[in-house]
Amino acid sequence: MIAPPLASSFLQDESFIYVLYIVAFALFIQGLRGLAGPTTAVRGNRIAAVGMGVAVIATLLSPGEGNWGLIVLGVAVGVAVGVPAARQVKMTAMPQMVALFNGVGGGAVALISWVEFRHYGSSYGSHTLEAGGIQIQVGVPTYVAIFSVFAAIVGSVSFWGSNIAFAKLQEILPGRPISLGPFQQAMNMVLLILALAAGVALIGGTHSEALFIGMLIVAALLGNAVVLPIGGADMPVVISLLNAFTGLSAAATGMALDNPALIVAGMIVGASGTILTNLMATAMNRSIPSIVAGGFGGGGAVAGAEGAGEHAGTVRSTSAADAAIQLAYASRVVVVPGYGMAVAQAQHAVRELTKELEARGVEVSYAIHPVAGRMPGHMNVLLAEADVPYDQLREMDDANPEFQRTDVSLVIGANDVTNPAAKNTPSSPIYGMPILEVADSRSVIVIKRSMNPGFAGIENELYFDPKTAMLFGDAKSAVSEITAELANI
Amino acid sequence: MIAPPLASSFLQDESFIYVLYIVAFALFIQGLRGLAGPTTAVRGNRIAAVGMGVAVIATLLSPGEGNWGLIVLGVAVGVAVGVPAARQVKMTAMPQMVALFNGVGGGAVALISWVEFRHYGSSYGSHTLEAGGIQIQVGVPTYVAIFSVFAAIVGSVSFWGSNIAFAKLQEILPGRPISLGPFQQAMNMVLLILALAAGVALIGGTHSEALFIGMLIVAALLGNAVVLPIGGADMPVVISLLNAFTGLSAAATGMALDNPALIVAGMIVGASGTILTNLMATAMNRSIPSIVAGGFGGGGAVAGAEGAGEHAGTVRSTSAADAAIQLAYASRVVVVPGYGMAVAQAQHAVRELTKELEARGVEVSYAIHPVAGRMPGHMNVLLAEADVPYDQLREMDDANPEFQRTDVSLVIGANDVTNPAAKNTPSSPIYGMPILEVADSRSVIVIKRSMNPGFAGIENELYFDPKTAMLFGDAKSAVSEITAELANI
Amino acid sequence: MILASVLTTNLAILVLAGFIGFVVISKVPNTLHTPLMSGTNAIHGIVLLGGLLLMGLPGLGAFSKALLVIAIAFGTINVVGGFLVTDRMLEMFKSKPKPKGEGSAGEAGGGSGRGAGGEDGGKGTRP
Amino acid sequence: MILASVLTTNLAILVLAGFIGFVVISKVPNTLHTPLMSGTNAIHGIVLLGGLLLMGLPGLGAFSKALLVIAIAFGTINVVGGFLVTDRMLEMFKSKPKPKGEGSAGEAGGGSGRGAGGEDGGKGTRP
Ligand SMILES: NC(=O)c1ccc[n+]([C@@H]2O[C@H](COP(=O)([O-])OP(=O)(O)OC[C@H]3O[C@@H](n4cnc5c(N)ncnc54)[C@H](OP(=O)(O)O)[C@@H]3O)[C@@H](O)[C@H]2O)c1
Ligand SMILES: NC(=O)c1ccc[n+]([C@@H]2O[C@H](COP(=O)([O-])OP(=O)(O)OC[C@H]3O[C@@H](n4cnc5c(N)ncnc54)[C@H](OP(=O)(O)O)[C@@H]3O)[C@@H](O)[C@H]2O)c1
Repeated sequence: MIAPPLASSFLQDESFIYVLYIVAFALFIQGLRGLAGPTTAVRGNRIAAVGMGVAVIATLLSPGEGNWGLIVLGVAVGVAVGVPAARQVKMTAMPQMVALFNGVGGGAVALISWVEFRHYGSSYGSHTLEAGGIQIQVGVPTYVAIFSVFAAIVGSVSFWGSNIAFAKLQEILPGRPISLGPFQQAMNMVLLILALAAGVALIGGTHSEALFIGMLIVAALLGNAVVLPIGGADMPVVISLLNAFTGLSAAATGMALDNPALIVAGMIVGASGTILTNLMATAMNRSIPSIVAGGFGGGGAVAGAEGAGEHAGTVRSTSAADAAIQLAYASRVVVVPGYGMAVAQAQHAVRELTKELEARGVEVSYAIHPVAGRMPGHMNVLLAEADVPYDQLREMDDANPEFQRTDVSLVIGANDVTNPAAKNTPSSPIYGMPILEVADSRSVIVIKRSMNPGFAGIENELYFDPKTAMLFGDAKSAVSEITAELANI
Repeated sequence: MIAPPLASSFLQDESFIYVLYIVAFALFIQGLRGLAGPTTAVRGNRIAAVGMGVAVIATLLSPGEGNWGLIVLGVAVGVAVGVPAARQVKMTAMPQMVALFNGVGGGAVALISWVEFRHYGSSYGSHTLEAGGIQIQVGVPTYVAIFSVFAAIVGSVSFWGSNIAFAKLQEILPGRPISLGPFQQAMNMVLLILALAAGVALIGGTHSEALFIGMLIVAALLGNAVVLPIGGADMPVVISLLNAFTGLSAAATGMALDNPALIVAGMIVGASGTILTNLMATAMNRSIPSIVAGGFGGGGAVAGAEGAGEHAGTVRSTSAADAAIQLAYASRVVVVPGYGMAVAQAQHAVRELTKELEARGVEVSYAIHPVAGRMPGHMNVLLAEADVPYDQLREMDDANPEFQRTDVSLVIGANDVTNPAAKNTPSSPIYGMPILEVADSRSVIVIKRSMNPGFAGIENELYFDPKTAMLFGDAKSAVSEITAELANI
Repeated sequence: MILASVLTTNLAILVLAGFIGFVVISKVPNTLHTPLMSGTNAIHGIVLLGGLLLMGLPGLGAFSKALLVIAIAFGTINVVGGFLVTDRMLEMFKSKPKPKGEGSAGEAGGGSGRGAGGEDGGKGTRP
Repeated sequence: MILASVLTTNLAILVLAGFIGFVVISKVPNTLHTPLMSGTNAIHGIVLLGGLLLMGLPGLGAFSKALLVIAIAFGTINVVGGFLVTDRMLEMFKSKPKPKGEGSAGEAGGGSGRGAGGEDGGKGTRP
């Protein structure tokens, strides 16, 4: 009797592999905890990455692993695509990048389920035979089929939904809602019921690959049908929701494959993603059901054209030269950035301007509304990219009391987050949202291109306030002009 | 072929029982989350209690459960002892009650391990036989023996340690450290090694009940030897530590018995108890190792006798009548309660006094230091018992800025938590602890019995401050006297 | 594909439960430390289950049975006492209607009786 | 005494993991939402493991193998891209040494290249 080679027998020992999986998911959890804190986030992300490495190694050590050439091929393709994409994406294009990465994750889940079906599908729908008090299980346990089919449907929805979200944000598709109108809801329902019916039939034992593919296609249509009618501005919430979906589908795959790392990693993403989606939605005064039901969140420009005519007040317009003088002689300036700054990629120009002002002894800070821009943290990421010192950034609650002793609030492409209607007009769609109280400062300069409204599609009384001056123009060029004018003072 | 009675077959189905256990531990976790928030704590505790009910029911449904009469007997005795004890204990005696409940939990763990040993012990130390590549496991898996023996040792330590803690706090034993001096550490080491050696022998297959009992006894001695040298004032930290120990031993019992409810419940207590112990220790500027190593935390009065003579300043003493006048004409009074108020059970008298003051239009609030008293939250519990409105309580960080606009700070049996040495004297043992800045208020009245120091055994410069007046006496009678004098004003 | 053994899956459960304990407690306000200690103390009374399970073993000797009765009694004390006392403690944090007739007479050592009484009174009248 | 089946133990693990997800995220500052979404997105790239495991099945057809190669590539993109992009985002939150020669010329569409450059610069000089 010859002992098997120690290394391989020990390494391929199933308990050892299971323990590696435990180590891996402990690292994921530790990483996630890190990601939740500002000082620990970088390390948290890296810890989670190490966990992923451990999980992959454990899997490759599993007994019976094979087809190494194909594995290397798949991984190589993935690295070749993923690394450059991640390295080169612009910070402002982050949301669509996350959507894309999320989509391929969902796609992987769906494909894995498909292969499971090709391999085990003929034993789906097995039954427990009982004979003389002894129970005999024949074929694959029903729950495996259930989890696998669930993963297929959700993975396919997530893949297609994420791709649509990507296309909208990348402006491959128009950002405005594309909807069937009143039939939309009914159609979504029909698609969902079709997908579920196909799933039940498969679980029940119908071994037809055509049916499985049909189910994937119906789920794909559902993913399209759900995301297409949603406006571009709601996309971050949708992406977060699809992220949670992909997590859940990964957990289901783990249940089907009896793999603890998949179960834990998928489920923590599913759970945390659900919470995160909720936090994002409430931060912008929206509810998840109303977002998924479509409407509202897209037609800013359209709705605005109507709204703009209604107001009776007058608007004071200013020039870059005047704005430069006003800023140069202020002792305290607060910059209020918004979506327009992101669109115009004006963050570097803004940083130049504030450096110039600081050189002249002006005290500068930035007031960041939690939902300024189109994703939480959007402004922080952009300003950090432009090297704005962290200690100049003020969260809303810290910024508001300071407006009273501010000479000039410089609002750059922000609109809704400064709209007093959120406080004063109960009928306003944004009523109740906390805002940055720029009207408390001694004077306000607003940089935007027109009188068009922002995301919420409503007009902003602030622009009719006598202390407000509008500087019309693209954020980046307007800010650069001010900087140029400053040199002449 | 007759189908078995549906109800019993379904209820005793092992998956069903396991699912009940999952429900139970989910309730525990939900309960623990509730306990962590002030508004949800009551509900959290009740949710956990429901979880316990579910776990017990699941266990009683387990196949093979028997000896119902004995089970009822044990539960009845437990209820008969536990309910009255919990209902009648005074709030000030809480720490020792928790110690007692913790102790019996540890005792139960040790007894369970003992029965496991009596039943399975002959198969401990089994080996994996390998024949022709096939592995055959004979007897109980080694890990079961390891977890069972671990539970026995830790449970026994926890039982005896908790009982000593109880006896010290209840003043059955003297609160001061009882120590072997320099030999203490060595003896603890020897006891620990003996217990571990016995455990290893048992796991290795030595089937001797005498050895098992010997191990329990050595562990019991260890529990005594560790806790006896610790001063009474450190007891809350020790009890929290023993609480975590009992949790870990329960988790080990769960590993040995393959019971998920035990594993999860024990482990969350073990983990949260460890964190909690740490929080408590740091809140009072102590470290767990230094507490367990004994010393420092007990001889307040003794150490104080030396310290009291050193100071050259003069102390101003006042009378209840003068204090009453000072308080009656103040517009804002802050009460600073401390350990002395708890010892004197003066909370109701204090509440009477402040009601009287409020009736005269004086604005009263309470400043609560996080480690005032002898356990975190001690003051809150006592003042709540005396019906002090929650909105009059100020945590330290909120209280400190308000002392400046306070006319009289009334310090009742508090000492260390007001000691400016924590800010000014780097050599002081409490240096670095945040304090209540009573010296910022316009005048200070301190009620205590003597010039003896408090827990840390150091003198307090505050008493030599010209704006401070000392009212010597037992807290309860002194406060009642002031209230009586108020009636004459 | 089935990797699980009883030991390893239970280890996974143990690790996850440990994380939950750590994470939940890392954000508890100071004043809740004592009720929390008391509440978690009640939870580890779950060892009661161990006593109940072992009672089902075939062929237990009389002495083993006696040990188990004590273990069950201990576990029950831990559970029942722990939850009750935590509940009492926490009830005190709530605002209560002022008990009638509470004069300065009600100070002394009768604190325990009054505490319990106040709790019940509170329960009765809280909305 | 052995109650566990594969399904039920995995259910226990699923429930515990769900709690961990909930509890950890309930206390995240607003500004970290985007990196957090991105980081968790990378974590669910764990599905890669499913593709790797199935590659070990005996008797896979060519079409199944092709599907798995795509699945592995997709999973790898999700993992690698997700972690990298999160890292880049988070690096931006740190204070960095001011890049030399950053004039007003460096504004326009070159934002992406500069972003990455800034990150590397930061890495090199951080203590
Ligand atoms: N942060 C999030 O997570 C998130 C996600 C989804 C939705 N939202 C919602 O988005 C809104 C954010 O508020 P916000 O104040 O940042 O943005 P906003 O209300 O959408 O307003 C942006 C403004 O920027 C101007 N603008 C657009 N392009 C510009 C350019 N190139 N140069 C200069 N200005 C330009 C637009 O006016 P012109 O057209 O006249 O230039 C517009 O009024 C909130 O309603 C929020 O609820 C937020
Ligand atoms: N809260 C916790 O979790 C905890 C746990 C363990 C230790 N500790 C430590 O305990 C200390 C707590 O500070 P503290 O200011 O509350 O208390 P302290 O510093 O211990 O002082 C208590 C004072 O009360 C007086 N006193 C005792 N019995 C009295 C009575 N019947 N009537 C009137 N006065 C009486 C004592 O002086 P006389 O003898 O002159 O009357 C003593 O100076 C801190 O050092 C803390 O680190 C806290």
